[in-house]
Amino acid sequence: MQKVKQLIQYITSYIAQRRGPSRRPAGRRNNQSFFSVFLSSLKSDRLALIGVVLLVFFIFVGVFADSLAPHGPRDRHYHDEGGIKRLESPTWDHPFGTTDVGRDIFSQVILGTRTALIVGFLAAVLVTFVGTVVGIVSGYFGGMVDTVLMRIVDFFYAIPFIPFVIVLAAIMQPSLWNVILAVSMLSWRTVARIVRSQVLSISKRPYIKAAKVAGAGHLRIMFRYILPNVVPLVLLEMAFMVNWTIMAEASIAFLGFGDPRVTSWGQILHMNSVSGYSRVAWWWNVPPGVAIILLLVSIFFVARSLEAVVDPRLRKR
Amino acid sequence: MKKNSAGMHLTDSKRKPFVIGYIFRRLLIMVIMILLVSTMIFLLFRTMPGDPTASMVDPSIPQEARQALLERYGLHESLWTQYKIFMGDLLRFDFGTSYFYNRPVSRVIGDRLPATLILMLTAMLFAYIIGVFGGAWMAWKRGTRLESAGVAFSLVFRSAPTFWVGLMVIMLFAVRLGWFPAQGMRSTGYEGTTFGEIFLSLDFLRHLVLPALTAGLYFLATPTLIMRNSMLEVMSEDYIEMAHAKGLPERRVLYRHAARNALLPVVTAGALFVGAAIGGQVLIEVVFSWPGLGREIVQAVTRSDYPLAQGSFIILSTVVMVMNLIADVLYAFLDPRITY
Amino acid sequence: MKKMVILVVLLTATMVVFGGGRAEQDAADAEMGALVPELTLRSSLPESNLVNYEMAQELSDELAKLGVTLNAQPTDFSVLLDVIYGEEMDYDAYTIGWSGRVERLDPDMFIYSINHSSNANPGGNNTSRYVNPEFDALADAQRSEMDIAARREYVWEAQRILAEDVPRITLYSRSNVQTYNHERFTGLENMSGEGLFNEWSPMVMEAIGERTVPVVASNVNITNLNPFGARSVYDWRNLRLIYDKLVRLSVDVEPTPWAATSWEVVDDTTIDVTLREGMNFHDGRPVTPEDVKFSYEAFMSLPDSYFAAFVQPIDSVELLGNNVIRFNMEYAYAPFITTTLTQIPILPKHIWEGIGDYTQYYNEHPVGSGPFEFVRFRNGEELVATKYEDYFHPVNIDGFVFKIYASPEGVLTDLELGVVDMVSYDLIPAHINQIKDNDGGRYSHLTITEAPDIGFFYIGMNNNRPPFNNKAFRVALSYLVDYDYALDVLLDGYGSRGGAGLVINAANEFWHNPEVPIHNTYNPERARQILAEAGFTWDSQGRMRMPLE
Amino acid sequence: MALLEVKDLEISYTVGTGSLKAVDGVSFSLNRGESLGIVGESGCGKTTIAKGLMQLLPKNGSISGGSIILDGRELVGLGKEAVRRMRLKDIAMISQSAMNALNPVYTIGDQLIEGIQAHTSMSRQEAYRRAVEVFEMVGLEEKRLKSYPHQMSGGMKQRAVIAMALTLSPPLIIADEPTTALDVVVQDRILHRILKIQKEINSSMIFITHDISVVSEICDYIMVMYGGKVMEMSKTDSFFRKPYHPYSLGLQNAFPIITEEMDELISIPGTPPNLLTPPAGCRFAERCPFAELLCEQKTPEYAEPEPGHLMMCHFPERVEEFRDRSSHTASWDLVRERLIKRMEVSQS
Repeated sequence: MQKVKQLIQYITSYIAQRRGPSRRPAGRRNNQSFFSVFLSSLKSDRLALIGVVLLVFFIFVGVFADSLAPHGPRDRHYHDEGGIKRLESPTWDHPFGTTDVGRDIFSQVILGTRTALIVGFLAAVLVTFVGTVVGIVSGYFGGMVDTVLMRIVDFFYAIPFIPFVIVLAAIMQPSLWNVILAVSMLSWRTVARIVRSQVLSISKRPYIKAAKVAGAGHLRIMFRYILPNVVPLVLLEMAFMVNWTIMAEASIAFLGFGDPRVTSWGQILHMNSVSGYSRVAWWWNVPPGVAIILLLVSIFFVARSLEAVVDPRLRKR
Repeated sequence: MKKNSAGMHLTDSKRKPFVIGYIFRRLLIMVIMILLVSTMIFLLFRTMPGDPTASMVDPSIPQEARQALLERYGLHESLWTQYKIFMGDLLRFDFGTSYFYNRPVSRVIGDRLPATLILMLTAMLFAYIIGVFGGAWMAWKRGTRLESAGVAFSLVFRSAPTFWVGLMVIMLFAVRLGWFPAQGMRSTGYEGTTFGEIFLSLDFLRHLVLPALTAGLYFLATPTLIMRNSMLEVMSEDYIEMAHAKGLPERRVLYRHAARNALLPVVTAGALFVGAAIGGQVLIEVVFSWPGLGREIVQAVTRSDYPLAQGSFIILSTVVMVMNLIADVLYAFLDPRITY
Repeated sequence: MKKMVILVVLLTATMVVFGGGRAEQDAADAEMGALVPELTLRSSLPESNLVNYEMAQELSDELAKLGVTLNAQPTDFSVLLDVIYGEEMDYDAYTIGWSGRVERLDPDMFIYSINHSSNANPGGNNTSRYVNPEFDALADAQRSEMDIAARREYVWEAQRILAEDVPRITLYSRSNVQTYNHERFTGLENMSGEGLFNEWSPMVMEAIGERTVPVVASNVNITNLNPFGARSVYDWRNLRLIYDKLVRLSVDVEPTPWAATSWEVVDDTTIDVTLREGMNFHDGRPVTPEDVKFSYEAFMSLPDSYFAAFVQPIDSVELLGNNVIRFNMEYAYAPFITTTLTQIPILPKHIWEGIGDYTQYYNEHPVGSGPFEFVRFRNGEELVATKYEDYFHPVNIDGFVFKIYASPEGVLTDLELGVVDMVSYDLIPAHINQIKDNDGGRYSHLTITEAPDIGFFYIGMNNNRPPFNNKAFRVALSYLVDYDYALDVLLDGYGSRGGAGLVINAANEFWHNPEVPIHNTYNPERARQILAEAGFTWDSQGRMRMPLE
Repeated sequence: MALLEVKDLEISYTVGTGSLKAVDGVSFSLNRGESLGIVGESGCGKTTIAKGLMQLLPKNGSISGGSIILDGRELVGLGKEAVRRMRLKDIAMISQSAMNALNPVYTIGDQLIEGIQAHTSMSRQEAYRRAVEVFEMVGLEEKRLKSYPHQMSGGMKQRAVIAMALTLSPPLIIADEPTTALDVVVQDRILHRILKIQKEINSSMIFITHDISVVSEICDYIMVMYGGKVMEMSKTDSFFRKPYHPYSLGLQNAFPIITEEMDELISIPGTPPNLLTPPAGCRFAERCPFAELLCEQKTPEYAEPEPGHLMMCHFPERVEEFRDRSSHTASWDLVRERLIKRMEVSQS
């Protein structure tokens, strides 16, 4: 009996030695290290730093859009002598110039920032919520539940995205909610799949088995023990979903299925294209286009850095 | 294993006896999925406001005439009856007749689908060739400025709306430089009628360049970044060290051993990406006046041309599923560990 | 983690600010009239009609200043039609337009069809639900009056009543501004309501350079090659060059004998037409009176065809021999020659008689007797036609290619690149300006043509519902529309001015009544005054209230 | 003359801001046909030596000093191409994890033949025949050449990896824990096969393991490493008869030699030192039950208590006392208490 004990002691100390200093704390402490690792990785990853700075800038602009935008999105501006300032290239008064009917593009782009953030964020929250729940339930229970849920996921994988949004937009009144709804309906599939595979590997870990043996309920195990471990991954997916939604909103608006009364970057581009001045007024389509690129790129850069934090194998950069 | 043209011969020829059975099973699931997608799309269209006659007839037409139209298209029947007819026809591969074209939907789609597929496949091919080699190269160069530049480049194009890039590309390459045609799929009055004449001619290829480039640049980030990550992962594998220890030349290790294995997740990701890609074609088709199915869907939906919109939607779904299947089979060919 | 929390909080806060509405209590000012109800104006989507969309938004802003809530809701065209033609008649206001097709030069459409109370029922064209017995009498009278001068009197008087009652507010008319490459082609005719790609240009235009087959650009797809299935003007622009017609409207919009050499009005309800001899279809078979009879009867048998309204008055078609075809009418129908005879295509009976349901036939290769012979159609790409060598009238070009684009933007690109020789649709103001500006000589090869249009775009109001059932309200509204903004800014001057109750504009010289005073100035003060005079009041919160009964 | 002559070898890694010497002043030599066992805990530098010999160090690692002379040729500073030619042909490696050392997408045969063809001008047929030969040597059937790695058991894969190392009959074979992943029975069979083949083709072998008992069975010499330095080196029989270094004594406790009767297993408490900030004195001092103040201040010199038996300790003469005390659990418990106390001090 004594020998067995010693053997166990040996094995555990041996394993501890083998894992060496690189071992990571399991369980809840993950989250803490997650953000500190992310912050420290900013120092070495210049792209991520650029991303964070840009993102903070956009969030600032989005939150204070009302105060930052000098004019209303539909205000028409007149010359002192009375004529409308039509298609004027950038000036101090109108940093991004004016539209064909004298509207201030700068204000529109600023207000569009808020729309982009709200749409992106809302859809991302919805998507990650549904996807995570389905993923955890499917991965945790397995068996029949898993099979059924995964077939549903397969079903949603077979639906082409933009056509689906168009159909939705046609069924309902054109509005931002269509985009949010459509993205949510079709994109949770990805999150669910990724979370599920993560949960499958987590459920095999000893502390989950220990919790089960200790008599913890399903809900408790899922939320207390499994969820914290998928959070980093889910955050990452959420970042991609934000991008996906913003891009979808712009695309739908460009195709004319958006809500023309909401000022969004896609809508600015759409009005530019509808007006017919897209090749004349570069100041009308370059700012919203560049804004989309910069916001999405910043999120990608940050997400990429998150990814390295989530997946230590990528951290060796 | 015919696919493995790299000069490897020592294989077990009976390695994949179940592939046929597997494909058959997948096809069966696919059929069920198509039926489900069809049901969903059928119901969606019936809940749409505006009946199709509204956009079909001149407003100055009397109400009785509209009623006659509804009856001609069977739209006066109950939902359930309509559904039974729709599904019955579908099982006979009959998508019905387009309200607008007065033509079997299958023929309208048949005219348009090849253009969409060829554009998409070219763009994917472009993105995957550049992405796979570029991603491998970036993994090799990791930590350098070149790598950061590569990452930034691919992500910028993933972040740029394709329609916007398309407009820019047209302005630059077609209008300013005049290198390529800007609109359409072939020159005005181009005579060719057979598949080869249409899709293999120089004229077609010239028209293909700009839209394929635009779409390809958007697709690029997926294969590039996955390949890069996957390469980094694979390069820390023991068998890569082993390959080095065998004294193999570096390039052989990189491409024969590392890249070959790193390719696997790229293939999977590609399959899942097809669904997004084929829908996104619509924007490219609009910007470049490409006569593809995407534009047709947009029109059919706005005009409530149910049969055409349903048919196109179902066909696109099927394409997505077939692509997924192809990717899975391809994956199995690339990875001998997979058995069905 | 902290950062994420802050982000969540901030964004949620933004959403609350963004989405939160103000719920104010109704402090009912008891002795005042009822509140003016909240209104919905269904406008065009910006991409289908930017001007309508803008004007609707502007009207919404103007009414808000007067304490009336009007939601300008952009609505898809087919949905809009469904709403305004639907059984329920459930709508307040909308924007839409009537295109100025050549046959609408005849006043019947714009006087009778869209204003007569008999059409104010569901599905009828009187979507303003305008009812005025005095007006109805005039509209009926002009319809059956075969004497043109007498008929004009009725029409003029009818216009006066409309201008007073203001059943709708006309916003503007858009000019037909189009363009063609004058380095390649010359001699094109620009027709009002039709533009360059009309029935005449392809026959009379001449090639200057080597290219003898013009490329005509369209931004709308052709859907149908079947004359019974064709539903849009875009389909007809091509079909009418392939299929011939008995009468054509000349450039000056005079009925001109064409496939018919002459016609004779025997009495109010009988018209005899003589068919030209020696004509052949493209397949070589002769054109006979039987073909004409067949064609008209075929259209008469279809209540829902594009031309249903035109053949509706016909009772029967008889062959009198000697190439004479007699049309027996159910009632006197003044526009018969200018609309019916100029619209119905002559179809080859030998091809069509075997086909069961005409509307369901795809007609892959149309065979007609018109000046151009069909070659091929590639959906979404192009329709190609070649000159019909055997035609009785000279044609100077060797054919045409009708090339389809996904957007006007694409057409402009190809205009600049010299791919396109002429357009078949009205250029948008932005493109007109760009071509006129001719930056760096890029558009030197293009000539801009302009013709006024007799069609018009308007704000429709449901005259059955408050507050639009109040005439003063409608009149006041007509002072809230900035007609200058529509014409000078949004249309860049390429059009003509609208006005309250205007249906027949000055471009239709013969029928337009120049003596009717039309309100067509923006004057919000006057609007407020009119409303006050009519008994509208404003409560303590500045909301407008209906007059007390 | 010795086949392999390693002198004052130093291998450093750059980690984050600093650099650490994973191998610090290691010297040894090996004659043809002889075998050397290197033992020590994980992170002691034994695998780094193997990688250094193969020049397979990761990107942040480099040979920072000393020399490696194989068959009269200096390997340190050799050009890339020369290094490539040397691998497999002059030094072959049997890698630690046979499970993952084979590329999953190619057949075993292809991977063998590829190696042969990279160094010889053999045709494919000839290379194939050679592959069959080495497969026979390791006891695998010819048809296994057509298998993919996932179709074989762990033992078979390990044998395939061994076969790969043998294909060109290299003068030096490095076996880096070749049997860790296998179960005990298979381990034993494979060890003996390696030994047999090594004798057959008369190549030298460096055998790296953490299992001291294995070395006693198959190696001529043994080298005990700790914290990047050699603690003790001698002929195997001399070492097992009379180990000198306290660390060796601890190791022997942890891996009882089957032939000897032992009551209990005693492990060495604590973990190896962090080489980024190496201790000033003896590297083992912290965990040594016999450490004194001197040990923590001054790095000991090598002593040679018997001819050919090197050790690094300040007190070679107290060996008898150490041997006695080390077999009692109490001595090691003392260390454990010391460590715990220190940890408490540093935390408070």
